[in-house]
Amino acid sequence: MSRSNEAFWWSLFAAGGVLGALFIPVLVLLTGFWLPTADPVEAAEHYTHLVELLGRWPVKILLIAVIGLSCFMCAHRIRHTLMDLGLRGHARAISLACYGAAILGALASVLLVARI
Amino acid sequence: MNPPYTPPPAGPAWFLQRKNWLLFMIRELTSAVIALYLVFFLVFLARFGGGAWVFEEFLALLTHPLSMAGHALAFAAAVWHSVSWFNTSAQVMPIRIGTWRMPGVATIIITGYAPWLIISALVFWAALP
Amino acid sequence: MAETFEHDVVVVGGGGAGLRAAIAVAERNPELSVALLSKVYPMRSHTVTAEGGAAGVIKSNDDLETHCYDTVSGADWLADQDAVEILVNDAPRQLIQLEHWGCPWSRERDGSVAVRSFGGMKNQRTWYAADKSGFHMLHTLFQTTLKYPTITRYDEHYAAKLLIEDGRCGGVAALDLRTGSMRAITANSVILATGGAGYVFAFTTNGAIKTGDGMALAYRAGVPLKDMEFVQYHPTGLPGTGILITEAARGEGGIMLNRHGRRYLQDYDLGQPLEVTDPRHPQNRMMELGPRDRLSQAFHYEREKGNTFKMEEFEDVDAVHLDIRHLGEKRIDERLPFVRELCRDYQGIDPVHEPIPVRPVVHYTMGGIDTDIDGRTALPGLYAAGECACVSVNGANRLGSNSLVEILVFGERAANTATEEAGELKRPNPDALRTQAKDEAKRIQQTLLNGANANGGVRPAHVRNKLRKVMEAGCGIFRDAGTIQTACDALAELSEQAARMTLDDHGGAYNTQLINALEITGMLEVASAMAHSAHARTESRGSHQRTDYPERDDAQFLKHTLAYRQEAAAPRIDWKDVTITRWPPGERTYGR
Amino acid sequence: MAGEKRITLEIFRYNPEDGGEPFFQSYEVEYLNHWVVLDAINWIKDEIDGTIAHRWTCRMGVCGSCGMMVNGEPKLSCHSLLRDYAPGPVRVEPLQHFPVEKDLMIDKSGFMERLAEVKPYIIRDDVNDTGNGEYLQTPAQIAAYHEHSMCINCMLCYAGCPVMSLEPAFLGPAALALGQRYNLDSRDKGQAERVDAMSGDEGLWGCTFVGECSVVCPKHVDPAGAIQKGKIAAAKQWYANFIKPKGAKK
Repeated sequence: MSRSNEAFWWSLFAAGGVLGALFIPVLVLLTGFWLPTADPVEAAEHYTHLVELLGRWPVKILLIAVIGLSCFMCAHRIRHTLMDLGLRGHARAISLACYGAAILGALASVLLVARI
Repeated sequence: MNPPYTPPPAGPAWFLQRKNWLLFMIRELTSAVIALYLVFFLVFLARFGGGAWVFEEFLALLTHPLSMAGHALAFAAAVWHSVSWFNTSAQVMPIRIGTWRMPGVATIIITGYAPWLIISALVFWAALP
Repeated sequence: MAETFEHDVVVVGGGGAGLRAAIAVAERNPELSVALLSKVYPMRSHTVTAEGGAAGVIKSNDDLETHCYDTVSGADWLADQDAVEILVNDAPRQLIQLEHWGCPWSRERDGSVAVRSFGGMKNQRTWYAADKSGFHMLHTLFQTTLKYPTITRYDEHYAAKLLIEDGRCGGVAALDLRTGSMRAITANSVILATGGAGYVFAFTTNGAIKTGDGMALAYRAGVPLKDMEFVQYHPTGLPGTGILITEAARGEGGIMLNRHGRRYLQDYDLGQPLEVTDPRHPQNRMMELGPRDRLSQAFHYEREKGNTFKMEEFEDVDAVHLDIRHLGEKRIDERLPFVRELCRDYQGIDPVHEPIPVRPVVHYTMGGIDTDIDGRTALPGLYAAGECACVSVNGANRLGSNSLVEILVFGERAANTATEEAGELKRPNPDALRTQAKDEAKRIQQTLLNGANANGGVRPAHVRNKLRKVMEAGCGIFRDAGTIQTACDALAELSEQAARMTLDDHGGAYNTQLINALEITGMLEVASAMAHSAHARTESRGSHQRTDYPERDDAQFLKHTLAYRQEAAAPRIDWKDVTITRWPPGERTYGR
Repeated sequence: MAGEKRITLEIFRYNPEDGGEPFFQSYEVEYLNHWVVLDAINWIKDEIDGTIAHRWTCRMGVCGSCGMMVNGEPKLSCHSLLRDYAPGPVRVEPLQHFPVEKDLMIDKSGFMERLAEVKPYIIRDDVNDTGNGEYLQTPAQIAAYHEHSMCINCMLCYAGCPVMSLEPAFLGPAALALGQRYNLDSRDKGQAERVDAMSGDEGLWGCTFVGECSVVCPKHVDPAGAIQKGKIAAAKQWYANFIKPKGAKK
């Protein structure tokens, strides 16, 4: 098989892998622990601050890149893992499902971030 | 004469055969946890876009121990991903100056751990009011 | 039985010489089909272990004349000087060709090829790839053969017999190791490139495959073996394993020390030592950069004087020290990383911090199948190149780094001759060749496989081990009529035992014990040629040192020995003049 | 041979000619302190059981013949000190992921074909023109590929790579590293010719970067690193072709 489109998916995976490695741990801390446990009085303040922060285009683009590309990182790995776990016979369906989900996730991130 | 002997195929639990294969499989499976977190994060964004009230209600839900446990798992998976990703940087993109090759540990710190810490701090700093 | 495969040229041996030959045929005439046959996969060939480098004049401060003189004097004037000139003149082109094919030669800062000092050479001219020169050369050559669709490889095929019909060689009968079936690989020309026979000695740098198979094939076919008494002891092998510590260690400045820490080589007419901190150290053709025969002989004298030390862990063998500590870790890692790796893994020492214990070890057979300068043997259709051949460029003592160019120069040269003559000679009748292969299969079946020897009770390994000890004892660094005669008698006795070898394995598939047994019968032939040639040469020259005849005797022995096999008798020794062109025999001086 | 200590070797046996199933055969060996696993096998073959089939030649870790599974790990048996396995037993098996021809002999033919597939030689027009001297190549340019040129084809990496059993058509670590070694060589102009063979699903993209090949490699070739570098190069090539399709050469 020659020059498959794997190169394309892999490049999205690699980019998502880098961004995910750099950003996701701190995002988990923020969304999972820091924001929920903040003082309720401060929470309103946080919200306005975050709205302002996410209102900036560079921040929007960065966030979309992190979330969207991380979707592709996960999709790529899940696809390969499923095949490695014995589902090679369904390679096509798995690819469609994984990358399809990643495309939806990436689109959702664009829409959701854009409307903030 | 019989054909060459071919050992039986390993089966789906092949990764249990060697320690490094198991570590590899754990690394790959972190992506499933991260994927779930990404779904959560999209919900988070949707709620956030829904206005201050909606968002605060949502945050209140997140104080539930189940949420905390889920996030703890997500954090572990994300850190595992980060560590395993950065640790390969010296192999994938070695830094060379002439014939000198930067030692692996230094490469990993410079291209991986240092930016990771700085970015994490920056994100915190930016997110703080 | 005996499938037949037809080719135009068959190359036996997949080491440096064989691969170079196969490429040469494929390039010179893409119409010809080449069979490349080897008892191992080509990249396992012994060329892979060569460390130091290959000599070729490339720098402006060097010249061909000096390389010739170094080689001729190093050979103690027993080299054929026309062959030496061919070697030296063609060496640079061959090494550049190898560079073009991808060999990662070490470089100067400007990107040109770097050269280092080697023993017995007046100038720096040894091209090197750190200290894995042979490894890189072999893999470069092997990988390059993959370019040529006309080369068909027969991996893991053991050449059991030359097929000869109408007075010419027309192929080989080869055992396919995988199945044990005999195949007739026929061709108009057969090139032997099977390497040396160092494994007939007990303590050797040579791998287990260097059993002199090609020499035995030719010898049995009536082709004489030339200068077989000249066996090179490399002065620096690891005491337990015989693993080679390259001469490049001394080329880079390593020094030899005896038990008392004295640089003992100064006591053996090899010049006076310079301090290792002196920028002029090491000096070419002096002290540690003397030729291998002289250094190995110096060890022998040191041992007699009690200046060596014993190594308890290796059955109290004697050793001296090779010290490279002063080179420093950085230079050792850059120039001699393999030496460091080998010392750590197999000797348990780090040469950055400790001197390396070493002792002389059998390394190279200068002698071999008698060929002319174009690779032809006495048998039409049969050619030879590399260590299995004796062209001869190495005479009584080979200079380090000449063999890696010899395999290139004469590998190509033999191939060119074989290519030209493949078209001229009439192909022998294939049926006759197939019948011969079938007969050989039958012979092996009847003598070794079917249990006819079941009562013989001689384990092949025992014959082999005894043979190797006999050669070490009788034909070592120093010999005399007595030790050689003892060896000859023991070899005769061993030949009788070998006729009664009994195998455990009577199968076909990968019967490696059978291959070992076949190798052993060949080793006995080769060893016998060595011992009887040594017996006939009653003088001392180069690596052949007779304590009963300590002087060189040009009047009688400025001649090659030719050993002809005789059925059920000692070989007949004949003589052949040495070709002298521009360098009349003179005193062999080093350190002056 | 009088040894100092004893150890038991459990050797994998399979003979295609006797129709039987594989089994393990135990041999007790007296060994000397400096013996490696290969020494013990050779001693057994010489003195006890000549039917054992195994490959070896150099006994110094550079010919690449003697790879085996030693206690489940892919190892050069000439490089594995017996005393490190004391008190034993030592289990010796043929390299994993290969068909077994006999005892410790694996079928190498598939590997040899893979090597040829990546075109492991310098590709350029003037390769046989030696008249103008050597191609210049600075030490820094050598450093770019040198580690990947140290492969001895021992195939331990194939035994360490799980993809070899999951996807038997995979080109595998050593072959891909070799192709990449030439791609990274400043003298070579053959990257475009090699990309077809190397970047298929059975090539670079078959690798999931388990990384075990580089761990078990006795010569620090780092095939895993070579393959990832190859993926980056192949991805760049893909985008280049996407932007400038067909016939466009860089």
